[in-house]
Amino acid sequence: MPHIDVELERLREKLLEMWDLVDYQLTSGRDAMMNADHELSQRIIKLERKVNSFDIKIDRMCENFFALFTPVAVDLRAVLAILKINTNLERIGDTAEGMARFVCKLDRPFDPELVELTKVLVMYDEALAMFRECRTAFVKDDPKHAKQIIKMDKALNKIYRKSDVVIAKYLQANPDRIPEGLALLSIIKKLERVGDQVTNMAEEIIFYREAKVVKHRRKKKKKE
Amino acid sequence: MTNSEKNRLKDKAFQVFGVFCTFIGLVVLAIFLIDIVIEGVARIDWDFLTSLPSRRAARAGILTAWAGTLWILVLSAIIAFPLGIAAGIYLEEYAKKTKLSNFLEINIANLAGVPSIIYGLLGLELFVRIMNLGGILLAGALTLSLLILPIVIVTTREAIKAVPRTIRDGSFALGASKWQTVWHQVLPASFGGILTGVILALSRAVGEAAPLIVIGALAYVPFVPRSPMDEFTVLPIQIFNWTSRPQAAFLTNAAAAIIILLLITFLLNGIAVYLRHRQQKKIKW
Amino acid sequence: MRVQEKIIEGLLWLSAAITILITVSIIWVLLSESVKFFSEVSIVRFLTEKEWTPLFAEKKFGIMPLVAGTFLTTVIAIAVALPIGLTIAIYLNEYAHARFKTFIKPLLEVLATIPTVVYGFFALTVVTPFLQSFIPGLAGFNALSAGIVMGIMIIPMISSLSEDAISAVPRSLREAAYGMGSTRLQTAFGVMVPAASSGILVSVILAISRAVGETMIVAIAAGQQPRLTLNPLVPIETITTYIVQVSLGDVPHGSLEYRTIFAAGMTLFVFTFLLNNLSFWIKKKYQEKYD
Amino acid sequence: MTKKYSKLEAINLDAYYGDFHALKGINIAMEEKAVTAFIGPSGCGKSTFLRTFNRMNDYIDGFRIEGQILLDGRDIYEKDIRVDELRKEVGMVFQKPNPFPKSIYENVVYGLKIQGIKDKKILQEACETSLQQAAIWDEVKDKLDKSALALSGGQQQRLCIARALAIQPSVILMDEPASALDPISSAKIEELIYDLKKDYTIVIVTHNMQQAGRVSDHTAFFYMGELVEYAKTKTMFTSPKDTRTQNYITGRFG
Repeated sequence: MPHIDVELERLREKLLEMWDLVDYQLTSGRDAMMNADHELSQRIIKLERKVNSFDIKIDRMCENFFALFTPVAVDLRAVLAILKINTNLERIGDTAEGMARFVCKLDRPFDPELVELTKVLVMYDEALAMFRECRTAFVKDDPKHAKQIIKMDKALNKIYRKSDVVIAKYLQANPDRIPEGLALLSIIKKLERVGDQVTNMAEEIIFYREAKVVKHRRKKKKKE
Repeated sequence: MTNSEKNRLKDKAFQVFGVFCTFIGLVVLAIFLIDIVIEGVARIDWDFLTSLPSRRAARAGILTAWAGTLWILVLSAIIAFPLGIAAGIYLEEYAKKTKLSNFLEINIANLAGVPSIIYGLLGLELFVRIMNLGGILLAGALTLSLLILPIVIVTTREAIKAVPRTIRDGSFALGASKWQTVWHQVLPASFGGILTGVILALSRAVGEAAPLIVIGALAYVPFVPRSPMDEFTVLPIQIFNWTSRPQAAFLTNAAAAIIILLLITFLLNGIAVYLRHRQQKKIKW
Repeated sequence: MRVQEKIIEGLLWLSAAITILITVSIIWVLLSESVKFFSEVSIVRFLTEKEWTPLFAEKKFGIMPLVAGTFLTTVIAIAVALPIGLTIAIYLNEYAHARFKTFIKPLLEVLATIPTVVYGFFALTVVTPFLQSFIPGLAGFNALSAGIVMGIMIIPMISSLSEDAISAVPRSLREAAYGMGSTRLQTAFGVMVPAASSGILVSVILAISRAVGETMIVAIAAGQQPRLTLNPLVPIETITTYIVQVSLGDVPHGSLEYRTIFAAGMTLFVFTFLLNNLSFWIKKKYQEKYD
Repeated sequence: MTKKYSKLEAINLDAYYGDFHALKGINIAMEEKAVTAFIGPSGCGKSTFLRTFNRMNDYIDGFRIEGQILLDGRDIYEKDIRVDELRKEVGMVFQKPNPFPKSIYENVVYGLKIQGIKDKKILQEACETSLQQAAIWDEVKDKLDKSALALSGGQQQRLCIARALAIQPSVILMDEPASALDPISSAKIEELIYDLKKDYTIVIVTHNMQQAGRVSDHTAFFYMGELVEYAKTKTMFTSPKDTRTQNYITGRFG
């Protein structure tokens, strides 16, 4: 295998390691949320440091790769994509940490009725699915797969858009649960962010494989 | 007529004159060759090639002359080439840019310009008198060797110079010594060029008469030389001798002998040209 | 192995050094015999007497007739070879196609490879009778036909050396001349020839040196009668011819006659040596100019 | 971190061509089984420096050095060092492919033959091994007796590398080994260098900065006969310390 491919592979592997780490943060975040598990949340928060060091490491590796290999064409796009996916992953990690901090403040699990009303679990599962599918798309270098992921984001947005009305209604009925409701609203917002970030990552995969810029396109269509 | 038209006319005129000059030498040469062939070719037969010289033109042959020429060729080659090639190698591969090597170069250029008859005088004094050899083949070959030595040296140097520096570097870098590099790389690579020069030098030696006359090669040698210590004559001397006689029959003999001499000369030159051509084709650095 | 290398280098050095030995021998041989000659014949007589008759009963030792003969044949040869050779050089460089050039150059070289004894035969049996048909006073042996044939022989020498010199002139010069609207002829004589003049001069000097030392043509066609003349129509004798003439005869070693050929050889050697070194000197200066 | 073994070292090295001071007080230590690249503008002394390691400069009139060059800790300019032995240890590959005008086989075994090795079997084995190491075996195995000059430029250069490997050196010096080649051949040579560093200490001079980046572990920047900066290639290419290095590798040389 050519030297440049060896180096590129190392870079991808490093990114996937980070991916797994963030995956763990997200997945455990769901359990922690459902069970109001403070201990698990603390662990997620601590992992953030590790994710950050991955972020720096991968940034440095990309910098070296640019400096030493002066990549062009597909190699150039690959490294650019890795660099951006790295940033997005780090942010998803941040988001997971943020959710965990909310969980830490809970003294009991969310009211199942509220959970049911807001469809937060559905949203969480959808976000997790997107995140994992995106990893698969990256591993397989599959832009079609990545395009489907972008579509999945719509479901998240739908739930997110309804969530404030749903929660407001619920809080009117249950004023004693205001902190709980607000925490959930924040978590839903964060999950929406995760969806957006995964969408960005998918767009990077498309850019890397097909050299097409797909981001910001949907917004244009909307304007039309 | 304008100035520019005049200029163009002059230009054309010179072009015609150029073609004329280029061909005049060749035309004269052609006339001459045809003349010689017409005069001499009928005289060439087996007897002419295998007869001893004679006072009677019709019975005279060139056996001793061409045998002598052959002897001289081989002997001069044996003497001059090792010396000349070795000297060429030294000057091109070993000599540092010192005053001495500079002097050596000027000296060789000078030797190349010394008239052949002076070499004759050198041979006469050095080989015939001092070494007391007399006018024998060995003395003649030694004299001609000295004569062609500068040519061999110069062409050897040219051929060696054509071998790129990188080949030597490649060899040195593999741990080869100077001589190993010369022997295994430089000489094989320049062999064609050296051989070409060597053959051209030989063709020069074949045509030389003056130095051999001076050292006392005889025109009339009634036997074929059997060893380097025998007396001898060569084709050019035989031709000179016949040309200086008043009888027309001897001129015919001379023309016939010239055909043989030219054949030998052209053959040698042809081989040289062929080798050079092949060499150029074979190796493109 | 190191010792072996040293031995080989030593042997190679020795081969190169032999060339110096040759030069030394030439000078020594010529000098030692000449010195003996000049101890019997004063150098003043040698240079001023107007006759050269060392083989006669009444001996005279004036080298001038031989020098005159040599000079005469050389001048005729150069007069033939220089215009033709230079024209060929210019023509091949400025006018001829590259393919014609590669075809014609080896053919011209053939002229230089023909043995001189053959040229002598040519001069005597073809050129002289031909010239006699319209120059009534022409003797059977004469400087004219020998000189002309010698000239033909040295054409390739002048043409190829001059051509090298002309093609060594930087392209930019030629392009500058064409750029100003010069014809090829004007470019050749106005720019190229002057720029290459030293190289052309070198070729002419070397050609002169060659002509001075040429032996067999003059020995066959120019005669063996030393006379102080510049008339090309009568028999003369050159230095080289004299040496051949004596060598063909039976002159005892150690006699004054024997030594005359070394004195004559010395004269010849001095001429060619000076000419050759003059050409080297010019060549060296010329190279420095363009490097 | 333990200090890695220094295969080649230069200590206070000065070199002169006659009056010209070509190298000025160079101090450098090169790691074993790694690739060190020398970069710098033309005439900065990098090639001269490279050629001091196998004493290729010895033949240049007026060349002399002061200071020391150590190979495995031993000064190669000491009196009792034999140059031919040194060059068996330190192979060299040149800028222009310079195969000898002989067969491919003869090219590869030349170094062994001049050492006096005559055994056909040894020669043939060495030939195959080094051609394989140089990643050219598959291309030439059927035409070992054909002239090396018939190969393409890139193949010729790999043949020259095979030729250098055949005498089993521990160090290989490369003087712009890919500069005369097309990009594809050039890339092959780079890959080869990358593979070879597992077994050899490689020093490469290059004009091509990207190449230095791709193949080398350490880079030394030379300017006007001085060693300006010597560092890990990553460091040098991302954050050079000296402004001259910065200007050179960014192509802003004034």
